[in-house]
Amino acid sequence: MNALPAMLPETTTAGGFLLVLTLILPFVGVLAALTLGGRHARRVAMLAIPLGLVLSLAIVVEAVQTERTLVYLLGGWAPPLGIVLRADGLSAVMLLTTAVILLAVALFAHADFDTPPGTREARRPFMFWTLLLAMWGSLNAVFLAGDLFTLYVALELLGFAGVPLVCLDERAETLQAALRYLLFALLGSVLYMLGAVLLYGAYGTLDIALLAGLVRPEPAAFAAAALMTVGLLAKTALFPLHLWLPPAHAGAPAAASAVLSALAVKGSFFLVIRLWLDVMPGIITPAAGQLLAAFGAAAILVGNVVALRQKRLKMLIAYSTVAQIGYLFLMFPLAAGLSAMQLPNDPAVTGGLLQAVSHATAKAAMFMGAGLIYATLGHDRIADLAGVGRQLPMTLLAFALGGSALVGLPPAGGFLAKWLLLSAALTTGQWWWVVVMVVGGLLTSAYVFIVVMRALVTVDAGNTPKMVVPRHREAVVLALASLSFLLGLAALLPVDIVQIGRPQPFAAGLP
Amino acid sequence: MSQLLDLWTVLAVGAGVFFFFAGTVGLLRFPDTLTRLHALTKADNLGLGLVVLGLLPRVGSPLAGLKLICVWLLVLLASATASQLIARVARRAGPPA
Amino acid sequence: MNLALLFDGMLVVLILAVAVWTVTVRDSFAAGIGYAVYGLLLALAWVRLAAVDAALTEAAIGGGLTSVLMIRATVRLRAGEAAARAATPGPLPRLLAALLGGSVAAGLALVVLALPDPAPTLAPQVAEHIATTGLGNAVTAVLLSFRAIDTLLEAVVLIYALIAVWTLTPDRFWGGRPGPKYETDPNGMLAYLARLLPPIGIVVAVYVLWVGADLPGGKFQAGTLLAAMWLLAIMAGLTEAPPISRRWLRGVLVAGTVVFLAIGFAGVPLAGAFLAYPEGFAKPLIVAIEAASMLSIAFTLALLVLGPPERRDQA
Amino acid sequence: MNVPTLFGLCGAVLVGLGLYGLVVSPQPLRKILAFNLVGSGVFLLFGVVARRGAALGMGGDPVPQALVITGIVVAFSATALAVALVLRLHDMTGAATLAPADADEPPVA
Repeated sequence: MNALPAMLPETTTAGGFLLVLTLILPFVGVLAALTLGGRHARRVAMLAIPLGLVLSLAIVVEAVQTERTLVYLLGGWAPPLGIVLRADGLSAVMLLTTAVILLAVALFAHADFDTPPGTREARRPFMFWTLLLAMWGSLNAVFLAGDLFTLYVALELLGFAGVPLVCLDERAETLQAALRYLLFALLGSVLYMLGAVLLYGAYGTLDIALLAGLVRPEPAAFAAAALMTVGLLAKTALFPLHLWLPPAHAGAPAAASAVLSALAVKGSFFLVIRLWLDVMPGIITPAAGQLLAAFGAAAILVGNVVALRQKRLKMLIAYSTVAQIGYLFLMFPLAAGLSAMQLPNDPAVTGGLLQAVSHATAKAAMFMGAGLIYATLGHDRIADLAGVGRQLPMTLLAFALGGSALVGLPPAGGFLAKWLLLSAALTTGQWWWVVVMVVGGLLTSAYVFIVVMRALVTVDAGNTPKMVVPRHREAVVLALASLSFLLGLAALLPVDIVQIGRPQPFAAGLP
Repeated sequence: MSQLLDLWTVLAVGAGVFFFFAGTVGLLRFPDTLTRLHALTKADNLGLGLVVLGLLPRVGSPLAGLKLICVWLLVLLASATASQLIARVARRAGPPA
Repeated sequence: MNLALLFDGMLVVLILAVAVWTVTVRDSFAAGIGYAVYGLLLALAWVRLAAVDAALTEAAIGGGLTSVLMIRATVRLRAGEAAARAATPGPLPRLLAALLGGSVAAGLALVVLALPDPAPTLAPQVAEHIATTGLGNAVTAVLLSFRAIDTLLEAVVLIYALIAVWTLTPDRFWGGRPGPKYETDPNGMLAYLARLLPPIGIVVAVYVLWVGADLPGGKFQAGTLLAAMWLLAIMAGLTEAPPISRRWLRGVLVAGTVVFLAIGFAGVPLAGAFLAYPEGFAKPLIVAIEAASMLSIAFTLALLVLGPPERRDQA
Repeated sequence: MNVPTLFGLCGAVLVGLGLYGLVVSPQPLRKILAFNLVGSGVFLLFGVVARRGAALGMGGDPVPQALVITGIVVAFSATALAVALVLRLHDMTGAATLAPADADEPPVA
């Protein structure tokens, strides 16, 4: 009656407990920050984030060594009754990326968000550090949970952490951006939840691995796929559901923008990958993949063109995020195309994920760089950037490196990602995506070029900086940008981490 | 005996429902806030009371009967307070022009 | 059976009618009231679906707290009401929206009609394993044993939401008291109710928590009751909302989650897994978690209703 | 037609109605109310799924019933945050709509 597939029940693997620790650590941080209050929040964050980085490194190492998915049965209950935590290659990479970026953001923001002397607790710093931990916890939950409902709760956590980060500064426009972000996020999660309800109604389980074996092409599954995808796209801000993103990301403090743009939207994107490639690969038609990528292509073109027309640097970077999100969705028709040709879909999947990681690192660096420019000049008007090259050389270099990573120059991570996607497109004969990627790259290079050129102009007049930025803050930004720029060297690694624990290519795909 | 109890239940609950109905009609048809309140509080409390009385012989245990009576008393308390508050606001606002 | 179907049919019609009214009525205050009625009717629907736990939660939270939140907000937004109404979209967008809503509803209806028969269910699995928890209420067993992580994360959701609400505090009021200062007649009816009701409410809440192990009930329903009692006392002017900077308050807010985590981690050496309970101790441990969570939930829910601090803490 | 199916159809209509309200209401508060309608419709559908799974003396599948409770609490948290945002925005600008920034953009959904 409950026709679950005949598969061996999962058991907790070696290193499974690492997943529990990684999941719980940020939440413990949030609780500690809230209880201790005041300036302790920052201490908690500075303690927990490096610890989390070590944990996620340990997960990556364990996954690489055992070449299999790490699993932990919570409470000892196996699905479908219980819930498991799982970390395959995709999860491990995202966990590590998140920890690295958060560490960089924390180091960057350390001085900005300090409790003023003589105050026991001030709203802005206290909330920033608490929310940083909160964002981290929700992302880890998204990457680790193996159950659709747990993922729903994780998505809500992500929204509740992201919205207040947007309106950390008390201004009417940030409040308005936050409200709109919240409405989109709520709509997205309720649609996602509706899909999960339909799947449970049809198959009696919410576990991702079990569902993968059960889902058949029938109305409930199609409706669920459509609802969940639309919901997640609203949260990922894929064109045409992107309008909430630029004001929200550009209005936040630089460190918060970095987290939002680099990481927050990746959480829901990660779930799209899970859904399309792991939960219901059998029922996603090639046409659906083409449609999703068409929205992606529109995002690339519209986002880049609008970015070019921006007058303020932070808005430019925010619109660039809209475009870069578009690239992420090109992987779906390519993966489907490869599977249809009975070829392994690794290049498309690895390319897509690499694009996510590359954009995350580059964009965090660029937003933080823009924050330093704003602090130095007291504005971020692109037309008046002259002299920045002299005052903030490292920042400008970081901006250029991050920009080249977005454009996709070798050896940047973006280059390798686009290379993999391009070759997948050529293999499957989908040349139109090649055109989109090339045009998008040209547009991206245009606005990166404009900003860098404007900033390199020297001024003789006494252009006194509003504030002298300490060198170490610039160094953090440069380090992150360099990381993004050198990410392409991942191709030299002996193992393709992303592919660990992925289903065998021919099992998935079309019949 | 059981038939007698059944009859009691039917009569009491039926009467309770009638009062609810009357109260609802009053709520919809009466002209202003105070008269509407009058219809509601009088009829609803009596209606609920009769329904509770009618159901009392049918509960399984004395505890369950006690719970039913508590429900009635709490509703009395809450609706009395709420109507008093509404009436005060209505009096302050004056009669509708 | 047919009489029951008739009753359910009337209930559905009533629910839908109130829902339509809530969406279309011009006055937002009326919409808030409509939502309260809707929540209570929905609780009846939950009873008809044999989900009494969900009915209690819906009545308490959907019909109760959400409506309080909405009605308070509409009163404060009264001033802008007329201007906002002018921005109502024209007939074409309304038609498109109706098409969107209609097609989603139609699609869902088709899926509902096509759900498999017999329905897949985990009830047999729950029945098989519930004995190990020592609980009689299967819903509580799911919430606190089989899917304990969801419940743990949900406690975190409440804390996140409160942090998010507090982020909206104007800087000058940081650390102050949420909500306005309620001044009411100390001898008035409301104050009288606020003195009389809380003791009863607390007894009922403890009862609801206690029976939750075996009968419908549990920490959410009990916590909501406590929150309501506290809010009543605050709104009647008998007591004030505490300043959000107070250590004890922060402690109470996190207590439930901390106890949950501690018992969860104790399960690693004692029961072989995180969030597992040692054999024979499941029920007392679950009751302990529920009791601690009830307090945290009560405070969090009430503070969520009160919103961010709006005035300085005058000692 | 049986009882669960009846409530299932009710849930479907509630979702559609809520989506309509979400799109057409200019006031954010009404959008939030509409979002709650969508949410309760979804939960009702889940309750129907639970009721259909009644077995072994249980009136319904307890797993979805438990998840609905979690869902209701999460939806309340979301509502509280959204209402707080609307009120704060109102205090700051006196505006009760998202209209100013919405003027050149399509509404939500």
